[in-house]
Amino acid sequence: MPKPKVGIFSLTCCEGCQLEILNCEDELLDILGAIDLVSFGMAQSNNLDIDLDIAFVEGTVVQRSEVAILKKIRDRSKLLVAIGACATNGGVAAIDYDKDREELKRIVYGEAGDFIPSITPAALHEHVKVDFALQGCPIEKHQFINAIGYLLHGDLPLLPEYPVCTECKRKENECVLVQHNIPCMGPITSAGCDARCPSHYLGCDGCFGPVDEANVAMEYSIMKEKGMADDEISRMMQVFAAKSPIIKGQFKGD
Amino acid sequence: MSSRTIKVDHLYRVEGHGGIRVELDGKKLLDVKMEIFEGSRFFEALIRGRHYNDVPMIMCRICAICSASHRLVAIKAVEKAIGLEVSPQTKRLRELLILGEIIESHTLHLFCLAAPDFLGFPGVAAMAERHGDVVKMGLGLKKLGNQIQEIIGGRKIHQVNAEVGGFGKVPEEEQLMELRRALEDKLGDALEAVAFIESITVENITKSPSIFSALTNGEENYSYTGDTILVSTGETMPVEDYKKLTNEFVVNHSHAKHSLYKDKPFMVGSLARLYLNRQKLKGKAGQEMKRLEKSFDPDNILWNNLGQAVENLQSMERAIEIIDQLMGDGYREEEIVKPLKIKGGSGSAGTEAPRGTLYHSYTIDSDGLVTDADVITPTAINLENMEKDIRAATILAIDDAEEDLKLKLEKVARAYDPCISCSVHLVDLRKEKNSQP
Amino acid sequence: MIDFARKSLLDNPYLPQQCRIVASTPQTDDTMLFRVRLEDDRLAESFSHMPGQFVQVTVMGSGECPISIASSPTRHGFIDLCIRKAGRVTDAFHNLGQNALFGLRGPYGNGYPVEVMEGNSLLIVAGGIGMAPLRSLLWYALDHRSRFKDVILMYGARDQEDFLFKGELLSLQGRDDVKTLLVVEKDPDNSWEGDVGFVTELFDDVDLDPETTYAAICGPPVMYKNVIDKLLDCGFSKGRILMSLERKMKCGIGKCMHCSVGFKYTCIDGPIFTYWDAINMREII
Amino acid sequence: MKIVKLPKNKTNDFIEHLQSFGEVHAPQKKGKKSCAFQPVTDPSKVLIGEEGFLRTILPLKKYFHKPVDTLLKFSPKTGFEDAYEEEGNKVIFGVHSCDIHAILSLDRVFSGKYVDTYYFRRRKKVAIIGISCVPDDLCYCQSMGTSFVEEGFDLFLSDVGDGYLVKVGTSLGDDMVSSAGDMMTGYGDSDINEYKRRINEFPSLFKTKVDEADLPAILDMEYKSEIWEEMGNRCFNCGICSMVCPTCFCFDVNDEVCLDGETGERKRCWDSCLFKSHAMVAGGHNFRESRADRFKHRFLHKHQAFMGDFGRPSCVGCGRCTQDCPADIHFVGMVKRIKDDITCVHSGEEEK
Ligand SMILES: Cc1cc2nc3c(=O)[nH]c(=O)nc-3n(C[C@H](O)[C@H](O)[C@H](O)COP(=O)(O)OP(=O)(O)OC[C@H]3O[C@@H](n4cnc5c(N)ncnc54)[C@H](O)[C@@H]3O)c2cc1C
Ligand code: SF4
Ligand code: SF4
Ligand code: SF4
Repeated sequence: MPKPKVGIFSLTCCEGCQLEILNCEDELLDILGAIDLVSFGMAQSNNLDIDLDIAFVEGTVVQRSEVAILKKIRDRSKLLVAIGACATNGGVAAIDYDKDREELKRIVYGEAGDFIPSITPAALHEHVKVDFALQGCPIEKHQFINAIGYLLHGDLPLLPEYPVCTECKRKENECVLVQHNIPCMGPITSAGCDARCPSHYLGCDGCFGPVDEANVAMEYSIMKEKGMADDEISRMMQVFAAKSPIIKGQFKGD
Repeated sequence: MSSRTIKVDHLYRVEGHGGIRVELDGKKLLDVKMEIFEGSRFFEALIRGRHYNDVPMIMCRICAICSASHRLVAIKAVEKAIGLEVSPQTKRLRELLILGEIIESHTLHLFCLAAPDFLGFPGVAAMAERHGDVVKMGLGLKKLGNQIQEIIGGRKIHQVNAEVGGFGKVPEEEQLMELRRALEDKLGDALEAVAFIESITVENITKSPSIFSALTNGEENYSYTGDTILVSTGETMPVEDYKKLTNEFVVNHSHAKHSLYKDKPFMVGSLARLYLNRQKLKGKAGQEMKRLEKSFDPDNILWNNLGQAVENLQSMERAIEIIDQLMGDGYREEEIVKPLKIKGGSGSAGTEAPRGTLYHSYTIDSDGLVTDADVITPTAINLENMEKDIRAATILAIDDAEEDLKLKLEKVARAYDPCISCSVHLVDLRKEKNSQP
Repeated sequence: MIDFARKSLLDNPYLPQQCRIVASTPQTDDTMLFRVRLEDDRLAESFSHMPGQFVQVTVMGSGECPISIASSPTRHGFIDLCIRKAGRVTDAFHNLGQNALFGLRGPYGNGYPVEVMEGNSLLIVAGGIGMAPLRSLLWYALDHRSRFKDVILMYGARDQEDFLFKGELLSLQGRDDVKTLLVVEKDPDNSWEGDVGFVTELFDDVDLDPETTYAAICGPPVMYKNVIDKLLDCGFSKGRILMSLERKMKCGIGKCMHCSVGFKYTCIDGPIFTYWDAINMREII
Repeated sequence: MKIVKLPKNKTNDFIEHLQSFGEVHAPQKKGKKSCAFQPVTDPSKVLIGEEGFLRTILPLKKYFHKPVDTLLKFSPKTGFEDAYEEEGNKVIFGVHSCDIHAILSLDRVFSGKYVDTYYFRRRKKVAIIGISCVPDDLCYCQSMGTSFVEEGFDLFLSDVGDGYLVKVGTSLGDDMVSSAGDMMTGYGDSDINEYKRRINEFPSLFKTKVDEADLPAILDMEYKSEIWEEMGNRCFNCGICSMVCPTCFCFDVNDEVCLDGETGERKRCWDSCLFKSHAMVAGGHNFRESRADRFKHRFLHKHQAFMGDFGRPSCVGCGRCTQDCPADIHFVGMVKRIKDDITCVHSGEEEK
């Protein structure tokens, strides 16, 4: 069987998800051996515009030119995998997604920045069909490696469908929320990070995005019980996935 | 020969999206542009109205490769703004985290991004087929840097553990000792890495002198933190006055602002740090630098690569030293310190990120919310200097075949280890275009 | 207390045996009948099961899932599996190809209580893929024909394209020791020679003695309800109605809990339940 | 039954002595306020009894039924291989009565017609040394009939003030005390009196009491109660109650494939019946679609279904689920509401 042709692409973001791929130091050579990496702008110059079996795309769409780039990638790929919070939910770039772009631009660049193009930040699925998504800000190396294994085998990757709490408890962590009243997004955030934040006595920031069926309303009321003000809760919940419908539902009523 | 344009549409093997454009009329150089087309995320705008505790979490997402620097300098600026003092142990752990980032970032750049240029490969994958051992060695060092970031910061990228006031959980003593052993183990490789980079970067393709700037902490050791800005023209200034140095302005071909010091481009990064602080190098790194002193050529931007290799060695030695100091001073569990009462204020801080000096500055109100923010990144600072060097390289190589010339220009740009995600963000509101003092 | 010296503590019930696909016959667009044989000849020959039991089938890397044994224990040396593409494992199974190896463990589940059923008449009511486990019972009864009074088969499929074991079942219509009633729900191009309608309508064509008949049903959830109503109307006792249930399964041996319904596990207490069990346990249908 | 006495000042020596029977694990500090069974390197760090009740974050099940366990290795070339890795002997010291009952309950689940080898190969290697305890506000083992144990331990230590009366449960336990030399002493009248006094006083120490009598039938009648909807709205389906419960054992099994795309491992990990995926089958049909249904399922499994299977509820009253629930669901309060206060079940406030 010929090796699958793979491309790794980046729209606007910190490029952490690509970097996390390069962070597979021990596995990198094996990965490169298993796939035919025809495009990876961060790591090589001989990038080809040919049809792909799998495209991994990180980043948020924030300018019109990126919509076109993304559509092109979609057209030439059998499978499009969104990687990271930016690509799946908009990420930090979409924190203020509902604010006027021109105004933000003015704050940042002043009058001189008028020429800078900007559209409402969007996750990939808002512009093209996404076949699969790896969560996280950034993605986790083990999930990426597993995903490659599954894809090579011909299946879609398997990801946990439960929240961070499950991982947190499997690690036998003391619950920061229950025992220390630290606001924690663990109960409504998708697992996958091995409960990094709670393992350091910090509340989960929610970088893996809301878990399927997240009980956001309950999280809200528990945070209130723990003494947080409405605007604090609202800020806390709208960092990595402000645009996801389940979070939006709590704040924007749709 | 009439007018022509030499374009590197997409500069690969760098972090972010940018290109190079050179306009020529015969042998006359008309214009050089580093084009940056990374989208803008308006960080300085979206951080407004957020609590200062969110600042590190959000601002570190400016860039992944130097997320530790962004995170820590944001923390430091916030702490200055709210008047919070952290423990000496916290400061040491923070320095250790930065060193992890320097090691990771430098070795990634040297082995995976820059080296293929000099050995004639399109990328690290192709290079690995012929130079498997070198690539493995480089990846081993890179992993060590990541190991430090993982242990101190709780994650290789966007470290969760470093917060305003300290660390969520200080690493276990045993983890630090394990790190120490790993560092000792790899010192030999770090030395070899210097020799390897030395063997591939020699030719001076720019011959263009620069002004350099870096931070200093007034201490004896070669450091990446400090509150004083040094400039190679002899001036010094406190970090709070960073705007006098950077003077950012917007140019039309770039979503990143540019900087000029007294109307001249200047450079930050490894080469700048070595130029200004290399006498402080100790240990094996010091010996290596002495050995290399004869060939030290600050006019040759490719020396930035060799400089990174030296800094990598230095960082590993320094990391061992810090671990020893931590253990010697009675290492203990510490809680995050919190201000008793938040008084509003402004704070600016700088740090030496792998690519050069990075400045963050925040104004925080008495509710703890950010009202104003400013970030100046090394790549943005370097853009003018990069254009200057590309100009110089073009002139020297004007007779080369177009492909050779392009490769040279790419080598120059890549030697800056540009980090384009970083460079894109706000310019100061209060400054108008081209309004230099 | 557990006797830790027990030898069975060391036999790994999760370890699949290598098994080979020896033949495959397409049934519908997404369903294929596979004839498989355990690689180890000794195991292949000694493998025995009860009609209604299932095996856990593994496609390496894709996972494991329960599949009913569609062949009768009276036929030795091979196992028939009728598999519909429904997800990860079943899709992968279809992609395996002729002669491929896969993993198999079992048989599991209680199966039909054939000893109790013998001496009675047998009514088999199947819908769609539900024919798979019942095919095993059907051939068991036909191969031991003398042990049963009447044998009646009612099978309904959505349309001809969805009709399983078509040749085999049609040929049964020629036999007089089994009453074979086959229907399709839809026949748009009028090419179906038999009846068109629902299985429940077939009850008008048969005489059932509820006192001496066992009814075995398997099919989609909607079918159960209607068929059971019919049977109750006929006067069947709840204990004489046997249903084969489907639940999510991971282990097949009563440990993982995915198939639990009330205090029963579908995998070891079932998948064959009487209607009485079913109404006695909440949420079963 | 053989009974000897271990003076308290010899406890650390005895723990040290136990190391010769296997790696000793005992409750020690984990995090800032909690404790967990962990390997003992310094017996003085072992937390037992005196500081009040110490409920470990995870129960003993983690030793036999691992949070994540590799069952098989597979490769197209070599087929399937058992991936079990032999483990050394362990002595688990300081196990409370409820947790021992929980292990007995898991023993039953994992044996039966099919024996779970992974569980029992580990289980065989572990010696259990129980210890008496003083209940806290959340303990209700007394109500669940698990406040005393007659079996399931090699040794059981009961506090009698200046020492422990050590009940010897197995021949291995006998070896442990016999080889302990003069660490063990005989016991006298005052010890017997103190033992009896404590036993008699014990029931009065419980602040939380529930009456499980006839709960299965009542639960059946309350199958359509509003309480399930209410709890379903509250619950995060975060899985914590299942993870920390000493008698929850659900697991999920999945294959992981290596980078060669063909070899790999079959892994199982702790699962929870509160997850949406738990009863969902191919094609998306879910036998327990709503969170309320799933919440009810867990509760009923603990207090009703398990009765049908094993003649007793599976809940041992350890209080972990109530303590750790981030949605503040009070499971004992639930039993009470359903059992005692009929009017409360159909409408009204949650009592907590
Ligand atoms: C006792 C029994 C007998 C069965 N007999 C047959 C048969 O003869 N032919 C046939 O085509 N199908 C049969 N099924 C259904 C078959 O098991 C499912 O279609 C199959 O599990 C789907 O797995 P998948 O990996 O393809 O789908 P996915 O949706 O990817 O499922 C993933 C995993 O979930 C579990 N799972 C999902 N759906 C079911 C389900 N319906 N039942 C049990 N576990 C499930 C399995 O462990 C499966 O591997 C039977 C089910 C049971 C319980
Ligand atoms: S700390 Fe957070 S993630 Fe962990 S169990 Fe508690 S609520 Fe869940
Ligand atoms: S705990 Fe939450 S914020 Fe932290 S790494 Fe995990 S998902 Fe991200
Ligand atoms: S249900 Fe709750 S109280 Fe009962 S044994 Fe489980 S965790 Fe303990």
